[in-house]
This record gives sequence, C-alpha cells and structure tokens, in this order.
Amino acid sequence: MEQSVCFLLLKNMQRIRTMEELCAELYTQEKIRGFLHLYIGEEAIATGVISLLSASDNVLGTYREHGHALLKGVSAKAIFSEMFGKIEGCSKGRGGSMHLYSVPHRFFGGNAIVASGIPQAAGLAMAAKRLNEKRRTVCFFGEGAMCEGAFHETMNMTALWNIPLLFCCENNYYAMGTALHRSQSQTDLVKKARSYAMEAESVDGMNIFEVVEKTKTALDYIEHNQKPYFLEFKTYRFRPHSMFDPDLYREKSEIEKWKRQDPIIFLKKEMTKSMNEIEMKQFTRDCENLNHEISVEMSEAIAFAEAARFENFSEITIEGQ
Amino acid sequence: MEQSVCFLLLKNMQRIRTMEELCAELYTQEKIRGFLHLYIGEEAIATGVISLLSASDNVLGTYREHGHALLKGVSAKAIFSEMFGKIEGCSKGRGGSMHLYSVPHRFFGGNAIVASGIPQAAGLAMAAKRLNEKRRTVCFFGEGAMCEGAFHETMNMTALWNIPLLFCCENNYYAMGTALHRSQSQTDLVKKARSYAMEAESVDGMNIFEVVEKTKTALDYIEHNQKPYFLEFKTYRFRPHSMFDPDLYREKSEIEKWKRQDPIIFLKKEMTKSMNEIEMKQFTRDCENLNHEISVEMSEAIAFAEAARFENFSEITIEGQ
Amino acid sequence: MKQTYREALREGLKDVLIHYQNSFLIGEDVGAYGGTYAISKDFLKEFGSERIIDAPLSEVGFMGLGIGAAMGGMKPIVEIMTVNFALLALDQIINTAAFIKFMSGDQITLPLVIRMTSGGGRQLAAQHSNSFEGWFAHIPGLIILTPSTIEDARYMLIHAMKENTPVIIIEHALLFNTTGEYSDERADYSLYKARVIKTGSDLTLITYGGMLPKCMKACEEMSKIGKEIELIDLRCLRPLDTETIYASLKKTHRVLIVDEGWKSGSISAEISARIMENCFYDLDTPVQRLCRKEVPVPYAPQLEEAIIPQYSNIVQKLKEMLP
Amino acid sequence: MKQTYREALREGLKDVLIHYQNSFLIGEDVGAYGGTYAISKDFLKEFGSERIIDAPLSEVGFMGLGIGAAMGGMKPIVEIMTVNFALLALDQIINTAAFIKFMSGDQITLPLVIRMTSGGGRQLAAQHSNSFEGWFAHIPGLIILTPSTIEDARYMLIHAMKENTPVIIIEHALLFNTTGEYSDERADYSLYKARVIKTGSDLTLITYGGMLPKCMKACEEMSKIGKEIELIDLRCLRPLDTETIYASLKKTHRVLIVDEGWKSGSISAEISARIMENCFYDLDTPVQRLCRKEVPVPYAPQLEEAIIPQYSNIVQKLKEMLP
Ligand SMILES: Cc1ncc(C[n+]2csc(CCOP(=O)(O)OP(=O)(O)O)c2C)c(N)n1
Ligand SMILES: Cc1ncc(C[n+]2csc(CCOP(=O)(O)OP(=O)(O)O)c2C)c(N)n1
Ligand SMILES: [Mg+2]
Ligand SMILES: [Mg+2]
Repeated sequence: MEQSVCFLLLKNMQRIRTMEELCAELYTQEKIRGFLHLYIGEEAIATGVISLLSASDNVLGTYREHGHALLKGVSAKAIFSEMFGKIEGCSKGRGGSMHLYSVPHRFFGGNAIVASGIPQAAGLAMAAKRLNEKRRTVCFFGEGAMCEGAFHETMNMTALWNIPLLFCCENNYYAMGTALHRSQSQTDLVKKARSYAMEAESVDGMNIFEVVEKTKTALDYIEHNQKPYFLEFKTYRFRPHSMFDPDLYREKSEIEKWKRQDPIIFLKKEMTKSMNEIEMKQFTRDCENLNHEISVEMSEAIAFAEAARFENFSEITIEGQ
Repeated sequence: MEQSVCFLLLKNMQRIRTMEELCAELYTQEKIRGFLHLYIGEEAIATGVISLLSASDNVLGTYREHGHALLKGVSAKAIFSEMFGKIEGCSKGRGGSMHLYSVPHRFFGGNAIVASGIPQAAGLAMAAKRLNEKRRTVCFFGEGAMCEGAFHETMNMTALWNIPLLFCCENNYYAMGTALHRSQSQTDLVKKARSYAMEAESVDGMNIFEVVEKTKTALDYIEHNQKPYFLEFKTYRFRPHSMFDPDLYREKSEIEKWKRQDPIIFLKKEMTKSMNEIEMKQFTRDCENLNHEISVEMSEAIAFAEAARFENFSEITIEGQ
Repeated sequence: MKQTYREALREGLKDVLIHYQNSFLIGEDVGAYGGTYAISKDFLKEFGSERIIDAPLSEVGFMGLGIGAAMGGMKPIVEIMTVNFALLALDQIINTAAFIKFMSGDQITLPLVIRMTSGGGRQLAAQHSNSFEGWFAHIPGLIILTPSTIEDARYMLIHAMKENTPVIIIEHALLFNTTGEYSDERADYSLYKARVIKTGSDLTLITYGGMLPKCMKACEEMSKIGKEIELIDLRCLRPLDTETIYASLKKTHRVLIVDEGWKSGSISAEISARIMENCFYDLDTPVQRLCRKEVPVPYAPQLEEAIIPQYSNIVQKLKEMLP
Repeated sequence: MKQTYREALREGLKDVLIHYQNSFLIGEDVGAYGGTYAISKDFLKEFGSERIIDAPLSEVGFMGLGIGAAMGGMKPIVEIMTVNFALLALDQIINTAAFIKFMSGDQITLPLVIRMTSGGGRQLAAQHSNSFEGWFAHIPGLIILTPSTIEDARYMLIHAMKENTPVIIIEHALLFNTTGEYSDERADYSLYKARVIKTGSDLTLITYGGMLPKCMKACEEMSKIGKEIELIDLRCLRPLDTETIYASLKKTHRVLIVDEGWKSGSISAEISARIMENCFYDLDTPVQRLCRKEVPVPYAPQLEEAIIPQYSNIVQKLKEMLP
C-alpha cells in the first residue's frame, strides 16, 4: 500500500480515536448524556471498510457508530451537535449518540435495538439493486447480534434472493458482559455464516491492511456475483461497553494483551519499520501535524456544538392532541 | 425388527391415517371447524419417534399434531371431542385441532404460531434435566419453521447449554405453498443444524425402519451426552396444507411420485416381502382385523364426541368486567 | 358496481402495483399459493417474482427488509398473513418504522404499507383470532386503517400509498365475502375522516372493521321500533377523527361504541375518555362500550359467539341506553 | 428501615432465589455483568450458573425457554433488560404465556415471572424510553405490576412468585436510586389492591410507577395552598382495582390520572372510561388525563422534559381542575 494511502488510513483511525476520547471527556462533563458506546480499539474496521466505499454507498451501524458516521462523511460538527442534543445535529438532536442519521451521506443509523438494522440493510441493498443504482450497502453489527433471530432471518433471505449486502461483524468477543464462548455454541462465526450457503471470511480486525484487502475481495465478489458476503473482523473494545459499565467481567490482563495490538500503533509500526532516521523524523512531524489538524477539527466541532441551539418544543409535531 | 414390533408400528401409522381421513370427512360435514391440517403421508415420523418414548417423556408438536397426540396416549375420544369443541376434549374444546394438550400424557401442544413451540421445548428439556427427572423431550416442527428466528435462537441455546432436546424437523418440502428451495438458501438442513456445533442426521421419513433406527441413535446420544440432537425427516404431505388450501403450487405428478413412497404401503411391503402364501393370507387377515379394530376405536370416539357436551359460557372466567 | 370485499381489495392492490413500478408485495405465500385469502392470486405470474415476493417464515426479517427498501426509495407493501403473527415483527414496526422519521430529525420518511387480516369469528382459536387494530393505534408514528366497506377495500390502499408515514391496513377476515355497491372514487375521498354510514338523532353508534355489518343490522332493527341511530364507521383508528364523533353526539347525546378488541385499554376506551374530556356536558347518559370479553378466543363455537359482540348484544345494549 | 429501591429489589430477588430451589433468573447480562442495573450483582457467584443464567441476545428464545421451564415445573424469572426489547418477545408473552392456561382447558398453569425496566427521563432516546406497562395491561391472562415504592420493590416479587399466572413486573428506571422507609411485610399485603398513598377530599390523583414521586411532590405543593389531594398508587395495572378508585372519587368527585405512557389507548383512558360507565353521576367535573405526549421520546433534554409529564404540569393541572 502506498504511504499516502496508509497515512490517510492512519488519519481516519486517529480521527475516530480522538473523537471518541473527547466524547468520554464530554460525558463526564455532562455535555453528552444518555448512553454512550465508544469504538476505541476497533477503529481499523470502520476505517478500512469505509475507505473502499464511495459517497453514494449505503452504511448502517449500531449504537457504537460515531466513527462510521464520521468516515462516511458526516461532519464532526453534526455529530457533536447531535450528542449535545442540538438542532444542528445530524438528527436534530432528537437521536443522540445512538441515532446518528444522515441521508445525504447515505448513513442510515445508528440503531439501539441489537440486530434490528440487519434486515433493514438487506432492504436497502435490495432497493439499490432493483432501482439499478450503483450503490453498495454495508452493514456493521457486533458478534452478539448474531444470536438474534433477525440475523438468522436476514442471512437466509439475502443468500436466497442474491441481495448484494456486505455483512461486517465486529467480533469484539463481548456482548456487554457476556463473552462470545458463553453466548454462542459455535464460536467460529464464519462457519455459521457459511451454513447459509454464503461466502464468508475471517479477518484480523486489528490489522488494517488485512481489513482493506479482505474487504476489497468481498466487495468485488459482491459486485460481480450480486450476492451477499459475510466478514468477521476479530477485534476488541478497549473501553467498557458503555459509560455505565463497571467492566467486571473481564481480566485487566486480557485488556492489556489486546491493547498491545492497538490498530493505530500497529499501522504506525508497519509504516515506519523500514524508515531511516530522516524519514522517521519526517513521519513524526507528519503525525504531529495530523494530530494538530484533528484536534482543530474536533475542537471547532465542539465549539460549534456548544454554540448550537436546542430545538423548541413548538417545532415538533405532536399527535393525538 | 420383530414382526410383532412391525405390526404395532403398522397399527399406529394406520390409526393416524384413519383418524386423519375421518377428520377430513367430518370437516366437510362441518362437525370440525376452523383450521385443520392433516398428517397423511408423514405418519412414519410420529409413529417411529414416539414408539421409542415412554409415557413420562415430553412431546411438543405443531398445528399438524393429531397423530402425535394420539400416539403419545391422548385418546381418540379426547381428540375428536376437542375438534368438536366439546368439554370432554383434551383442551375442553377451547383449543380445537391446533391446540391439543394433555399434561397427563406429557403432550404440550399443539401450537399455531410457527416455531414458537421450539424454545418452549428447550425449556421443558432444561427443566427435566435440572429437576433430575428421567424424561426425554422431543419437539416436532416443519422445515418452514427453520426460517424463524425462534429456531435459530433455540439451536444456539440448547447447544450452548447442553440441553437434552431432540429436534425433529418434518421436512415435507413445503411451508404452505412455499417450496423449500424457494424459502431457504441452504436446503441441506443438516448442514444448518451442524453449524451450531450440534449433532445432526438426515432420515428417510417414509421408511419407518430408518426413522426408528436413527431416532434411537439420537436418543441414546442425548442420554449419554446430555446434549441436543437434530434430526431431519424427509417426507411429504399427501394432502393440501389445510382444508382451505387450493393446492395450486405443486404438480400433481410430484404428489403422485411421493404417494408411491407411502410409508404404510412401504412397511407392508417390507413386512411381506419374504412371506409365503399362507403367511400372506394370515397377514391379510391380521390387517383386516387391525382395520376393523381401528375403525371401532374411531367410530366409538366420534360417537363419544357427538354425545359430549359444550362448555357453558358461565363456566369460563372472564377478566376485567 | 357490485363487488365482493375480496375482489375490491384485489383490484386496489393490482392498481397500485401497476401504478408504482417501485412497489412490490412481500409476505408469506403471497405468490405461488396466491395469498392466504386469494387476494393476490395469479399476481406472481402477472408481475413476476421481483414484484410479488414469497417470503420465508421470517416476520422480523421481511418486515425489516420492507423498512429498508422503503428507506432505499421503493414502495413496499408488506403483508403479514394475520395480525397474530405481527407480534413477531412489532420491534421493527414500532422501534423503527413508527419512530424513524422523528428520531432521524425528519430526514427519513417511510412510504411503507403493511397489510394484515384480523379478527375472530371463524373458530380459529386463541392464537389466530386476535383483534389488535385498536391496540396498535396506541403507537405514534403509525396510521392505522380498518376498511370495512367495499369502497374502502377498493380505495384505501391506493391512498395509503401516497402517505410518507407507515400505514397499517387491517382487514377483518369475516368481511372478505361481503358484497356491496360502490361508485367511482369520490373527489373528497379521505383516509382520515370517519364516515357517517347512517344518520339518526337518537344515539350515536361508533364502530369499525368487522363489527360494521352487525351494527348496520342492529340499526335497521332499531329503525323498525322507531329509533334512529346514527352509525359511524371510524375507518381510521389513528389518527382518530374525533370531530365527526363530537358533532354526532352533540346531536344525539348518547354514545355506544362497539369494538371487537378486548375492553381494557381498547380504542373504545380512548374514545370514551376523549368524550369525557371534551363533551362531558353534552351527554345525557354515560358512554357505553360493547367489546370482546376479556379472555383468549376459544375454539368452541358457543363460547366464541358469547365472547365476541353479536348483533343481538348490540340491539339489547341500544335498547337499554335509549330512554 | 431505610433502603434504596435497588437494594429492595435485590433483597426481594435474593429471597425468592433462596426460597425456591426450582427458581432461576435468566436474561441478558444478569450474571457476569451483574445485571444492567446491578440488581443481581454477585448473584452468579452466590447461586451458580444454573440459577443465574446469562442469556444470549435472543429475546424470543429465552422467553420461550422460560415458558417451557415453567410448564416443566420450574419457577423461572425471565429478565428482559428493558421494556423496549420486550417487543421482540411479545409473541411468546401473549400468544403462549397469556393464553395457554385458558387454551389448554385450564391444564397448564405458568408460574412465570417476567421482569423488566421501563420509562423515559434519562435521555436514552426513542428506542430506549418506551413506557409500555399500561399498554401490556390490555392482554387477558397477564398480571401487570408496577412497583413504585420501596415496600413494593421489596415484596412484590415474593408475592408474584406465588401466582400461577404469568406476572410481568415493570420497574421504572428512574426509581432505582430513590430511598424510603419500609417496615416488615404487612399481614394484609396484596398484589392487587391499589394503595392510597395520601388521603384527601378535594381531588383524586391516580398514578403508578415512575410518576409517583412527582405526584407526591405535587400533593405536598397543593397542601400548602390548602388543597388536599387523595393520591392513589395503582400498583397493579391488570387486574385494575377500580374499587379503590371509585371509593375515592365518590368522596372527591374529581379525578386526574397521571400516566407516563402515550395518551391514546392508555391505561388512563381505560380508567376514565370505567369511571364514565360506573360513576358518571358522581363527577363534578370531567376526568382528566396527563400523559406522555404522543411522539417518540427525543434525546434532547428540553424536548424530553416537555414530553413526559413533570411535577409542574401536574400542579398546574390540579389547580385548573379545582374550583
Ligand atoms: C434487542 C436488544 N437486546 C438487548 C439490548 C441491550 N444491549 C445493547 S448492546 C448489547 C450487546 C451487544 O453486543 P454486540 O452485538 O457484540 O455489540 P458490541 O456492543 O460488542 O459492539 C446489549 C445486550 C439491546 N440494545 N437490544
Ligand atoms: C409465525 C407464523 N407465521 C405464519 C403462519 C401461517 N402458517 C401456518 S403453517 C405455515 C407453514 C409452515 O410450514 P412448515 O413449518 O414447513 O410446516 P408444515 O405445515 O409443512 O408441516 C404457515 C406459513 C403461522 N401459523 N405462524
Ligand atoms: Mg461484541
Ligand atoms: Mg413443511
């Protein structure tokens, strides 16, 4: 991969990381309320996958979707405003962290019911195919969602009807406090997917090169065959499930072990491993600039969100009066 | 298999067949109303499986469950009374054809919502295990039910928690008018079951010897391993889905082809194939006696049901008055 | 023109499938089987398998798929075979279909029509006889329609397709074989207005769906004894056309609501409560309700009959309420 | 004794797990996580994984499994994390749990307790703020309990476990940190009786669940201006204790119902309709309702506050209704 491409990936991972860290801070300041689920540790997946998509492609996420929205083109301003509950938010402040929507960016949520976006993604993919639109559809969900009936029903329908949907399972090994092996009899998730007669592949979700490569294969397959494809990305969330989670169900050592595979550090290492001293210096400077750029982007966004206004009650439509 | 055992199997298949044919007749006479789903063609499955069970074992069926109830010990009197809507029915006439229940016979329905009995069966099986009762639990359902989320969720839970449940999928290739290959991407149902890390086997459901043999293996496995097991029985319904079904979705020739595999005729052929003339004559006489016996059982049951009374409205409890 | 309710539904459905190239019908057995109630018989041949989609037994799945297709610019008609199975899909219907417009800051509108049959009276027992239409009317973000006349069977779907809000059309299974006259579409046809089926000044009788024929018959009976009942067919349970109700009761001062749903927390409770709040001083006698008795529906015919409001119960109640 | 609602729930749950060896708790994250609201923290260690079962994300599945286990002689407590996800399991809850006793000719009784949290007010937005307890009360065959006091948090589950009918206990998430005094269990403790929290003769204020603290505060405020409100905590939404309601309004002649659910087709509509039918002539003024505004719950705090009934709205409404 070219260095400039790598750098863009690095930048986007870092944008997510920084945004998420700021969210955590703003949550303790009570600027952001409700539920807040952070993507820290999993950035390589959204970054790698979305790097291969274009503006007109459809993306659906879960309640852990800030990063996906950002990379799909929703501005940090619109995202922070949303989390601040302001009308300038991408859902007018009515949705909050779990319900980021942006039709212009073909970002369809943000869904707080586990697995309920999966069949909806199938519908979007079917519509694009039927309407002969050249858009692809990608759906992100956690490994826990695979236990839901909605997942099963959608796997069957998409495989049966050749619906060109890319299933991206972000397997972070936990659904809230329930470990994968304590909630699924079959922990080899790809086997499960293949039982629907669907193509499926497992990916090291901490390695952005592998994410990009295998996603590309999947997207090409979908395009040529007009069929669905399932990708499992093995990853880990470095933070608790949400800001309410006391994180009692996993060992500190396990978290530490995974942190050593931090996808951002991994990418940096890969990018720098054959650099000489001068290149290294330049890279460090570039990273500093990058961080600065991101920090400006984010602080401007937060300032914007601060200044934005709340929607008036009189602006919303009430039924059944 | 001993001839006497075969003869008992034959008898029980014939009891179901005769009862079902009478149901059809009584339906046209408007003695039986509502929905009526006949099991004609599929008798070897209930007969073979239930022949291996004891009175204390739990069975759950679907809306196509008359035969299962009968062989589990519910009397033809109680079944016909139920279908006549009489208080002497096994559900006091409140359930009708789709809701036969008999706790003394450990027959837990009778369920008119496709797949909804499957997780309930898992609960029954779990209870038996936890309460250290020596009962087995068997759940019957159609191949169409496998598309439901409830099926998926239960496969996972039972495999995960080692719940000793026998899943009996009666694959008659149609869910109402929708053929298996038009509703499931994976038509090899055993593959699907195995993807949950569960033991699974496919069975020729028209061949009662195979039904008995493979079910025995499954029940032994369950007993020794205290784990679930999935059996697919390939079969066919000779009649329309229900009495309302115009049966427009399949070829007459297909039905005829399957009728040549009639499980009753098959068993008779197997039983007689090495008989000499005298034995043959005796067998014919035995069959005549058998038919007579069954016809007495059924006509007494119908007379009983005719004479039975309707429940009074004043006998039921109404809420929220 | 004289037609059955079934034929009228069928023609309406055909019209919209022809008119909207982006529309499709999805549901269990809508295709090869011809529709459980033969509404879409032969449509598979006529429109092809991309427009008439036989769904697997996956209510959550194909409801979600319909929602997604609507987001993606199509006009799906999702058929849930009966209201009883809709319970499986309620998360999709409520948490997404009903909420998404508001929740997305009005960005996403869902041109989605959901149709299903409902009701008791055919000895189908508890799990196949639910009447949830009034209960669904609790949910903001949905439009709930209950066509009970041939005219509405013919035209409601056509108008529902023009909405940008999810619409649930609930057809009572006992109406399919009813016949009636209907003329060309009225210029002022509206989905939302209740219809005065018969005028009268002695009492306002409010109903919807499968109870309409019984109420019509009861009104005839009352006419014979010189009592003129004003009969209102609600047609739309959400939003509720209280204007028509209030106007009528201001004339009659007496109200009976006949509702096939269970009484507690029914749509008839809502109507009574709204009358309490808005027309208390116009009433000569308290508003009364005649509803399904609160018990699951039994198979046995004599019990089922006793549990669901019948013509004779309506007449009796009307007589009790009149001076 | 002073306790938080959370501690009281926890103790009640512990009591029943100790008392009934055949009972078990199943639900998402009840074990290793400790329960979303920490109700079952450390229970996994104490009772083991056969009694405290962490379920996969499979609401239909583990609800059905709970029903089956109850049929099989156990006493399951099924926890649905929040009422919002209960929509996924409604088929099991209604078509089987609620119906099976009647449908089986009274053979099968289900000693099943389902618990879940409910309600808005924490900026969790539309899909996590539903208030369906009143809506569920439409269904025959279910008992619906809404503990709102520390006493009920402590004892309701214990009594629910003695029922042979499925019981749904719905706890309002905003109550968990409330504290209160409670004494030993009363001899006449009943699940079904509404409780008069405060007596008064000027107006009857009826509420339940998460709205109780707001209503109590409003009553205090009214006392200051010399108006004595009689406050009723319904406690049980099905069956509804109308006796207590009627007795109170025969004294006060005025009724306000405060309900966190949406207005149309709410439990408050049912109460109003029953009063209409049974106590019409006892009313000095029409029964009024204060409910959640009919719109999905927004995340933004100022909107959420405007949509859910607040203390100040209650006071204002009370003032309007008093002479
Ligand atoms: C239907 C449903 N059940 C339960 C929840 C509560 N809940 C929210 S996230 C979550 C865990 C989901 O795990 P997974 O799918 O692996 O995604 P992750 O959070 O790990 O990204 C649970 C149980 C919910 N939102 N929806
Ligand atoms: C949840 C649900 N959806 C739809 C129906 C209507 N229905 C009844 S039986 C049936 C087909 C079931 O097919 P299968 O599981 O193969 O069983 P079979 O009837 O072939 O024995 C359908 C669609 C139902 N009863 N329940
Ligand atoms: Mg996870
Ligand atoms: Mg079948």
